[in-house]
Formats: sequence, C-alpha cells, structure tokens
Amino acid sequence: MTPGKKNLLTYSYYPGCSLHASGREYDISTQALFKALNLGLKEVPDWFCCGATPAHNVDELLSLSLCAKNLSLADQVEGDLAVACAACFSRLKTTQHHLKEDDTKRHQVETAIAGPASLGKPVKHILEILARDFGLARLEESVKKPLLGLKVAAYYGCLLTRPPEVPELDDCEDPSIMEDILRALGAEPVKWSHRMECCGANFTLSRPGVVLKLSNAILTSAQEAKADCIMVACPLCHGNLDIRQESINKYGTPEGSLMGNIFGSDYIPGSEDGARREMPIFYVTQLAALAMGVPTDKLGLESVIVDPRPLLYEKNLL
Amino acid sequence: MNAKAEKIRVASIDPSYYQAVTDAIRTEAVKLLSEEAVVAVVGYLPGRRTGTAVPGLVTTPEQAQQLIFSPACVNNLSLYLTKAKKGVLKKGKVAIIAKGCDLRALAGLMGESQVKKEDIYTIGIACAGVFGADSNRSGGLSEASIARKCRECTVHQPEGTDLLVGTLPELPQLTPLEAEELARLEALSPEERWAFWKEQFAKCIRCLACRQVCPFCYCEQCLCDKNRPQALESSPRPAGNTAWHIVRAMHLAGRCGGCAECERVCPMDIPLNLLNRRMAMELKELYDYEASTVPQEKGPLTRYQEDDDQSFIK
Amino acid sequence: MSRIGVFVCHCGENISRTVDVERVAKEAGEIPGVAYSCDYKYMCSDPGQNLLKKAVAEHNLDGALVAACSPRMHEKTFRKAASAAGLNPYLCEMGNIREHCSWVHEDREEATAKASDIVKFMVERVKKGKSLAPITVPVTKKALIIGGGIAGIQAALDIADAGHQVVMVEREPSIGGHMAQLSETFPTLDCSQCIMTPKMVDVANHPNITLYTYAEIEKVDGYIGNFQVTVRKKARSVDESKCTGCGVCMTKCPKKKIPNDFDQGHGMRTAIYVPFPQAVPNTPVIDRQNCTMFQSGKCGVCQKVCGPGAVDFEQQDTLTVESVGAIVVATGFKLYSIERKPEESAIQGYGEFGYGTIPDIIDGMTFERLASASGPTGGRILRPSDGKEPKQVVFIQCVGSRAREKGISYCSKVCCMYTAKHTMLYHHKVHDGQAYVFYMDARTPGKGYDEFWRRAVEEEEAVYIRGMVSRMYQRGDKIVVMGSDTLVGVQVEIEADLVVMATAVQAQDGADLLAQKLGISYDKYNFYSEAHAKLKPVECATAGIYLAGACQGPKDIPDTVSQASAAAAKVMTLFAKDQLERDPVVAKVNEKYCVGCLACKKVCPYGAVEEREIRDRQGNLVKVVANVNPGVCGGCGTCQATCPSKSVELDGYTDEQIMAMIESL
Amino acid sequence: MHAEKLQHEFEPKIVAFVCTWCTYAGADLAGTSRMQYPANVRVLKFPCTGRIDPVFILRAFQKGADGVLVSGCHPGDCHYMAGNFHARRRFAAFRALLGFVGVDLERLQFSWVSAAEGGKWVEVVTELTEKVRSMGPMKEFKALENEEQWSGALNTPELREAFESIT
Repeated sequence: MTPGKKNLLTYSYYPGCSLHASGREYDISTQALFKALNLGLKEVPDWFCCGATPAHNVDELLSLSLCAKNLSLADQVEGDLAVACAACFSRLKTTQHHLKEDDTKRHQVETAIAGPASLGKPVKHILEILARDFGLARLEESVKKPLLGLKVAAYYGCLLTRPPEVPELDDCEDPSIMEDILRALGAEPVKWSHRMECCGANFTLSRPGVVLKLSNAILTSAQEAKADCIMVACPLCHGNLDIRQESINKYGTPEGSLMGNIFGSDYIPGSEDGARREMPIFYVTQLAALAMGVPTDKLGLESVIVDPRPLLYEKNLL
Repeated sequence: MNAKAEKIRVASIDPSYYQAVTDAIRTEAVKLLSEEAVVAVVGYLPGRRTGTAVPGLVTTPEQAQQLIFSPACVNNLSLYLTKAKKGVLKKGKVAIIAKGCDLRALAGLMGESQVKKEDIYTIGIACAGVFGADSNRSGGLSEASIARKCRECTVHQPEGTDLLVGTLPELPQLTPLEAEELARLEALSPEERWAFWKEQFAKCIRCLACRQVCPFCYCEQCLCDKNRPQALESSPRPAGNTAWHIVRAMHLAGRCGGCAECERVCPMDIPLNLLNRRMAMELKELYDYEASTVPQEKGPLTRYQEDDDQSFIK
Repeated sequence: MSRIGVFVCHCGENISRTVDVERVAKEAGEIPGVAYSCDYKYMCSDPGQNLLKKAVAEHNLDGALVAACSPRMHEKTFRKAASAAGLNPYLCEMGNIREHCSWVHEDREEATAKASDIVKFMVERVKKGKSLAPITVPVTKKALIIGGGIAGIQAALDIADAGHQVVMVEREPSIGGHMAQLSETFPTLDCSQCIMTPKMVDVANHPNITLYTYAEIEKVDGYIGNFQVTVRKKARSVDESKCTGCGVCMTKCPKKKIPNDFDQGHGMRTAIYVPFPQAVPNTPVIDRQNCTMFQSGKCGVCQKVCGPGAVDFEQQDTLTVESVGAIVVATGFKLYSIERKPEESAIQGYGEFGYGTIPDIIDGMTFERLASASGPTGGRILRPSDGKEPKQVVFIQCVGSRAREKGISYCSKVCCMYTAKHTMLYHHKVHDGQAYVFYMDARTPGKGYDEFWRRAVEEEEAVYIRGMVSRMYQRGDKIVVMGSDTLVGVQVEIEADLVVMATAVQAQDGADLLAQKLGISYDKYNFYSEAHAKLKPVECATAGIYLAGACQGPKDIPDTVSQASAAAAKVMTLFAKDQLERDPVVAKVNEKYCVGCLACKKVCPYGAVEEREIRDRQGNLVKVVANVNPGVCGGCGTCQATCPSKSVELDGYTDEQIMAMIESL
Repeated sequence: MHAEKLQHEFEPKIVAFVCTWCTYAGADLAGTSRMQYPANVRVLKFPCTGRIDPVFILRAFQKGADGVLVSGCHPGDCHYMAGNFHARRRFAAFRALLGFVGVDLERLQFSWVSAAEGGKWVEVVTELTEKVRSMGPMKEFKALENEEQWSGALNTPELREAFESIT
C-alpha cells in the first residue's frame, strides 16, 4: 500500500487455508485487485482453519468454535471481514447465524474459546465487496481493459447463496451477482444450466468418482452454452473444475474407465462427441484484476492446470 | 432533590435558546391566528411571579405576543384539549405547544378518539428539559434543577409535529436517576418492595391531583368514584390507597406518555412515575411497545398476537 | 330485601354422601335475603321441579338458587321451571356442589363447608341479578352470495329453491369460476362444462336470483339479519338490457390478439369479449385497457355494428345497495405461481425452476385448458413454446404446497387427484407419450379416489417417482428435470418436453380486503376462518356470515358443493323465523359515562361495537360513544374488563354481581 | 380405608376465576372422574377470561384470599375467539405490576385448562393450594385492611389526636 494514500475502504482479510495452498492464485489476485481498486486489505493475524466442510460433519461445537475464534481474532483488525473462499464464507456466516439464534450454543462456544464470540463483525464475500460496497458503477468506471468478447460461464457452486437465511448474498436459487460483475468488467456472461450445481467439493479425496461425474456435468453444460471459460469464487470449485479436467477428459477413454473402476464410480461420463476443448477456470479476482489492468504476471495465471493464456491471447486480452 | 445532583452542578442552558424558542412560537402563533388558520393557541404565559409560567389560551395575535417558553413550562398542555377546556375544540382548529412528552400524550389521545388530528395543529418544541417540582429555579435549568423525567428523556426532538421549533443546545449526559431507582427497587425482595410502596401509599391523602392532571384520566366517571359496586375504597386508608394506585397504574399501562405530571403535582411526593415507568418497561419487553409521538391505532393492551409470551401461564 | 329460595339437592346420594345437605340448607336459610330454603332428593325430577315452582309461588320468591350439579348439566332445566313459575329465568342460578364439591372431596366437614360457601356466594350473585329478556332481531329473508363459482352457484340455487331471494355478486364478467375452466373432473372423468354450464344457466333463469356480474363488494354494514351491502357494478361498456348476445361486436373487433385469462393466457380474445362461449350472462364486456377506442379515441367498430345499440363507451361504475339477512362468502382460490415474489413477501418463488421463465413449464390449470375441448388447442396436448406434441411429460406435485421453505406449509388437497387425472388425460390423448410424476405422498382420501389413483399408476402407465425436483433448466428444446427417487435412493434426470406443476391453492387476491369489509377473520394465508374447526365448519365467527368452498381452505368439487349446501342450509335455518332470538348475555353501554375512547371496539372479537354520535336537540354533536349491537355481541365481556370507567357492562356478569360474590368469600 | 387426613396448621383460602367453556368444564370433568383435590378452592365462573378484570384479583386478595387462580381456554380454543388472547396480555401486565409493588407472585397462578383436562385442573389447584399453604397466610393486604392512615408526614397535634381517636 502506498503510504499516505488513503484507501477508499478498508477490510480485514481472512484468506483461509486453500488460498495459502492449492488456491494461491486466488490470494495473489485478490491482493492485486484490492490494491488496484485502492481498497485496503489487512490479513487477520494468526488466523487458522475454519474447519471447512469436514469439521461440522464431525463435531458441531468444534466447527463453531473454530470459526468463533477466527472471528474474535478478526475483531483485532479494522474493517469488515473480507473472505474469498466460499466455504470459509459459509462457515463464518453460519457460525454467526447459529450463535445469534442459540444462546446455549453461544455460551458453550464462548467457554471453549475463553472469550466473547464476535457476532457483530460483518463477514463479506469478495463478490459482495465488489458488487455492493465498491459498487458496480464504480467497478465499471475503474475498468482499464474491458474483457470484450470473453464469454464467461459464472459458476456459483452450492455454498455461496445457500442456505438462504445464512449468506444473504443474493437470490438463493437464481442469483445474478457474478453476472453483474462480469458485465461491469465488459465480459459477456452466458446463460447456462449448471451454475448452481455442486462440483463435488470435498469428495475430492474420498470419492473422486463423484467429483468427476459432477464436475463433468458442469464443464459440459458450460461448453454447450458456448462459454470460453468458467469463473468461480471458491478455491474448492476451482480445484475440482481445473485440476480434475484432465482426468475428466480421460474418463470416457479406456484409461479413464480403469480410473473410474478404481474409484468405484458406476458412471462413465464424457462428452458425446468425445472431443473436449480445455476450459480455463478463472477466479473472479483474476478476471477483475485483468480488467483493471493489473500486470498479468501478478494474477497467478501460470500456476493453474488448464492454461488460460492461449484463450486470453486469442481474445487480445494479454 | 438529591445530594448527588447538587454536587455535580453543570452549566445552565444558555437563555438565548429559550428566547429563540419563544420567538419562534410567537411568530407562528401570530401567523396562525392572523391568517385564521386556528381559533386559539394553547401555550404558556408568564406567571405572576417572575420565572414562572402558566398554561394559557390565546385567541388574538396581540395575546400571542405574550406566549413564552422557559424551563418553567412544566405543564402538559394536552390536558387543556379534553378535560379542563373541553369546549375549546368545538370552536375550530386549535394550535397547541407540545414538548416531546406532551406530544406522546396527544398522540395517545388521538389513538383513543379524544382528539382528532385534523382539529389541532401541533407546534412541537425541541425541548432541553424543564424544572423539577420544588427545585431551585434561580440559576436557570441545570442538573440540580432539571426534572427527574427530563434526565432520561428520549423525545428531546419530537417527531410527527406540524411544526418543530427550537434548536437543541448541547445537552449534558445526566445520570438516569429514575432508571437507577427502578433498578434498585427491582433488586429488592418482594417484602422490601412491599414495605417501600406501603410507606409511599400510606402518605396518599387521595386528593386525586394525580388523576386530575393526567391527560389520560378523561373518564367522566372514574372507577374510584363508582359506588355500585365500589371497586375501590374511597377514603384515604392504606388499603384503598394501595388499590387506587395499583388500578391507576394498570389503567395507564400501555397508554401513559411519561409526562410524569402525576408525580409533579403529588403533594405527598409519592414517586408515581416509577409505577408508570415500570409498566412501560414491561410492555416494551413483552410486546416491544413504546409510547410514540405518532398516533397508533391500538395500544399494547388492546391488541394481541397469537404467539405472545405466556411463560407465566401453566 | 330480596326473597330468594335456596334448593339443595341430594342427587340421590351423590351429594348427600359427602355433603351434609340439611346443614347447607339450614345455613342458607340464615343468609340475609333468603326467604326459603330446603333440601330434596332429586331436584331435577318432576317433583323436585314442582317443589321449586310451588316455592316461588308460595313464598313470593324473586330469585332462586339450586345447589346441585353443574349448571352445564341442568341450568336450562331449572331456568325453564322458574320461568314456568313466573320468575325471570335469569334470576335462577345453580350452585355446583356436585362436580365441584361432593365428587372431588372426601372429608364431610370440608365438603359441607365448601358447599355452604358456594351457596353463599351464589346467593349474592342471584341478589344482584337482573331480569333479562331474550334479544330479538328482525331477519331480512334475502341472501347475498359473494362469488359465482360452483360454491356460490350451489348455495344460491339451494337458497333460491327454498323460496328465498338471493343476490349473487361475481367479480368476473361471467359466473362459472374455476370449475368452468376444467376439462374433466375426477374421479369420474365427466366433462366439467357439461355438468357446470346447466347450473350456470339455472342461476341466470331463476326467478329468485338477482345476478350481478363484473361487480364487487364495496361496503358491508349491519349485522345478522340486517346487512346493508353496497355493490359496485363495474362499467361493462355494454348495456345488459339491450344486448342480445349475438356476438357480432366480437367478430368485428379489430383487436384480436389479447391473451385470454380464461385460457390462462394461451388462447386469444378480442377487446370486446365474453371470456368463454358458454358465459353467463352472455353479454360482452369491453376490456378498456386493450380497447383502441378507450386508448386512442379512434375505432368504435363494435358500436357501429351493434344492432340494438348496446355498446356504451360512456358507461360508469354504479353503486347499488342491497339489504340482506345473511351472506355466503364463496370467493374461491387462485393458484400459486413460481414467479419471483417481492422481497418483503412471506411467500417465495422457485428460482430453481427458473422463476416461470421457461415456457414449457406450466401449471395444472393451463394443462386443463390444453386438455379441454373448448380450450386454445381444441383439446390437443400441445406445448406452448412450439406447439409440438410432448412425448415425455413430467408432472410435479406439491409445488408451493407443503413447502415451508417457500412460505406455505399446508397441503393443497386436490393436486394428487388432479395430477392422476392429468396423467390419464395425457395418456388418452398421446398414446405414445410417457408421463412421470414426482410426488411426496399420494393423498387420496375420498370416495373412489384411491381406486382412481391406482388406475393412473397401474393401468394408465404413469411412472410415479417418490421424490422432489431440485432443479429444472432448458437444454435445447428439452427441459432437464433433476430430482431424486427416494424409494430407490438415486438421483433422477429426465429430459422432458413439457412439465406440469401442481401449484399450491392459495386464497384469492384481495381476500383479506374483503374479509375486512365483512368483519370476518382469516388465517395467515388469507383463508377465511370458520367459527369452529369441527363443529361450526361453515359459520364465521361473525353471526350471519357463512363460508362455502375454497375461500376457507383448499377443497375439491364434492367438498365444495357439500359445504355450499351446508351454508345454504344454515341460511335457511336463519330464514325459517321472522325474528332471531339470542341469549341476552350481551354487553350494554352506559352512554352517560362513556367517553368514547373505543377501547371496547378495539378488543371486541365480534366487531359488535360501533361509534354512536350523541347530539343535542339542535343537532350539535355532544359526544361520540360506543354502542354495542346486541345482535352481534357474543357475550365474552372482554370489553368490560378493558373499559377503564366500566361504562360498558355485560348482562348476567355485571361488576356488581361479581364484586358481591368476591365480598362474600 | 382412607388414609388418616393430615391436619394442617393453616388452610389457605384460594379463589379461582375461570371461564365457563374450558376450565369450568375441566373442573366438572375432574368431578365426573371422581378425582380428589383440596377443598380450599372457591370457583367463580365467568364467560371468558377476557371478562376477568384485574380489579377482581386485587379485590380477592383484599378480601382475604391467600392465593388466586385465573384459568381459561388454551390459546386458539377460546369460545369467543380472542378473549383469552386479550386476557393474556392484560394479566402479563398486571402480574408485573403486582410484582413491582411487592406482591409475592407465587400466590397468583395463571393456567390454561381445557374441558378435557380434568387432571390438569386437579394438578393446578393442588399445587397452588400446597404452595400457598407452605407460604402461610397472605398478610400484606390483610394488614392494610386493618390499618388506618396517618403517615406522620403532616404532624400537627390536631391530626395526631384525631388519628389516635379512631385507631
């Protein structure tokens, strides 16, 4: 941050584990985007895992306490809490929601974390910050390099808007916030069917067959809608759609069937014509930062599996 | 009234504030009367002794020049539209000066069909507070002399008036003595509270000034005057006194606007507003009801919700 | 000084076993104002009642207390006896020394003391009692029926056939309601219009029925037996007295492409139109929003071609006041739509089904119109988007119903049956087509209903999938329906050509507003509330108003017709007498002391309190007071407990009586 | 056959204000079912709990009741649709007021007893009777009844003399 230059808005920042590991590009591009938009972003000190999807399946109190502790850590940093990962966002919001509703649980959690639970801190997803706090109009004005001609399938996944009473991000079943942002960036959102379907999320290790099946359906749908690429706002979705693409493409082949057998899936997907183009998967922050004119070497484009650079080159965006 | 208040004396409110309010009232009253928009203005006139004020009804622009506003303007004037001067409203539209607390009474009277909104023109006052009963008025309005109700007033700047006059001066943060007293009583055991109120009610001489001054006690026959059947013993004995004050508080529950006139006029210094405040607290907690400066169709005890609290019912 | 007689009953041994009845009688005799007391084996027997009658005469009694069983048992008996002896029945009371004393206490001493106490305070009650006369209310023997669907038609015909005058008010240009839209009806599959239209004609031709169509209720005043109802007849732009129904205007009208609501927007109509060919009355109406004449002032073709000169562009709304004695509310229902709802709405749409943007996802009523021989496709099942015959049709039940997450938790009751019917109609019309049904439970209670449903499943080859649909989207010209089959435990995906949703039955738009005009209550879904769920299913809590059909809750045709006839029977019972007699336990206002704060009006569950202006001889307003309409008052006394000055008093339970009882304890 | 009846030092006076449609009928049912409960209660019948004025409760205490029971129809069961809903708010407020002036609220019980709940009637009456019995007599109001007034706040010889002459 340039000293002396005042930020428009300042946020505390909870990146979450993925953004420090498999989803580093999301972290890098988020930081770059915020800087470009003159938004302050200060990482919460000593944050740790939110428990993601596994914890609350095992121990509710643990999952609530993990998030409650992170929230109280976040209280030390000024500004609403910016969260990039859909799972972290969901868990942190869910925790606030549950603890507000249930005094007994709040009491238990406060005992567990030896301190008050911070229920008042607004937890905001990056999408919300871009579309609402910063505002679509201002976002559009800030664009230096509009993403003209880029057809994007905006993929929400299952956690960003559900259950409706928790994230309060947009219409639970028919949201438009990602499309709105894409339009502001100059890109063309496509109409497609699978934007709200689950990618398989954390079955990625335990039941990869399920992931392959679900992710394949999403990729197929995007392709049928003539999208050039998919935009996501979650590192888990990104992982499944990006990293698994090679396996998915092989899935229809004898090699893939073998894999399917190993993973115990009874379903052999694969596009009907057998030919699948590689579908680049972008984080919302990558596309936004690109449109803001952030140098392309600061977007982490090189570290994803399906290389998006040929596409961007083709569209004159590199 | 209280030793603590004597000690932390704060600077008096700047007299220019009162002058500004007085001027604004006069200007508006003269305008309304000369344009014949109203037939009368109910307001405050200077009392015979300096530093005092009395309620007054003016009907000409000349008389309107006499209207004042000062910390001595303690009375709740809404009373003058119903009981004392019942005929006033029959002659035409009347303007009335109202502090926030008075305005809540006016709103209540409208909700209870006693006053019609279209019959009155409310000149609201951004009110800094008024003198307490028996306070030393020589030094202007200060923490020592301000009425107890004003210390925790939430309607300095009333809403819903036809005209609001005055700009509030900066007001000092005052300790909420009444809320503290309520909390103290709440913390006592039932026996101790009974003892407290027994002593208070024993003082009552049943002069019924509390009733006469209350804007909501507009009944033509008060329950306590009824003798077939006699629900309340009318002679000033402890039993009847206790019943009277309980019934009075119950009848005001959900209606009282908190002007605390009952307490001000009580010659025996019974802290009557504590009862009203306690009921207001209860209704706020149970039904999220607060007396408003805007008329409501129904009060908390004339409406209900199917899921109202019933934790006290077996 | 009162002269009260106290009669203590032994009830065989039921009372005397634990209560010393002689002592109770003796102690009663010592109460001031008691002129006579005795005990007797069976007070309720003939000799017992005669004892009471004789004592009233011999001892010149002005009140009687029978200490015996519960008043719920024999109050009527003894009041009748007292009345026969010339005593006002309301001056005869009962002290309950059996259910509340001898049966629940074993200790003779305690029970006797309690019985004496009961006698004591009840004597005080009798002392302060007043003679009351039953309230009589005149009855106007004319009924108003609001709504001209099958419920309203049935009620109207029943009442009119009984010889009473009926006024029917229908909001639409024609009567017939939803039933006129249906193709065939379950469980018999007879043609709906074939059984409906004759009834519609009967209404139009009945000498006792006055029909107002294209009209709404403006205002309702009065009370049971004596309602004054203001009806707004909307400007039809066609003079009903002149129109012959020839229909030339419609054939000549240049505006021909207006979606017809009767066909759920799928058929087209002209700007001057009747909603359907069998409309009653067969008088067209001009839809002013879509008429070129009204919009631009140029055209007037219909007026030119109309032989009798019935078309009148200048026509205005008119108000008519009707005096009626009873009202039957039969306003029916509307269907839920999956469209996006306003944010503040308690009910949500279905984003997962595309909020109604996919043309080939239709509701059940639209399917009815497609299947109807008189519908926009002439009875062929053709889908809206491209007019092709769908080969795979998915039916989804409980869309909006039983969906707490969407804001509606009730079951719409008719959908299981009509969906089964739809699969049959589809199978009959498209032999090579396949119907799938997603359902939660098949609910088929009704005569012949389950057999009908089984037929759909077993003989008509509908595939029933027990599970919900989670998402639908358009892929090419197909609709992909994603759902679950919970019996097998798998995800299901069907590529459908057409999807038919059984959407929830909801209260009509404006049902709440009509209820407020009528002063009847409604639930959170705006369905009207009956007075008692079991025992008063057609009465409203407001006397003189009755409910028929789906305005009270989802109902099929047989239930609707039954309820309509029941409502008609209630009306006829009311009309059987010239005067209505009511229990005189009602509230009265003391106008001298009432200051008109109207707290009583605010709390009255019956809407029995109204304002009354008191004026002096010159006509100047002195004050406004509350006034209780004894015809409407239910006698709960909530007003009196609320009134600060006790200026309203409930007869039979006056403060004086109650205070006297408390004093004597 | 009956167990030796316990002799109590104090038998409280319990007054019950009940609605005729539910609780009165429930008490009737307790009778027809021959259930047993303490004979301390005196039942006053009202059409509806909506008719029960807080003044009645106050008056009952003043006239020597040691415990008061107010009972009516369960919410939604009111014969008059909404009488008990209004009563519920009224009594919630009145209860708070009595508590604030120092009445021990253990002596004032509210309940919903339906026409089918004879058992509940017995339970409520028994519980209140036993509770009040263990608390002893309601002294406060009785003491007030016996007291004449003179606070001493206005202390003149004439007043003192007058007061002493009447007490």
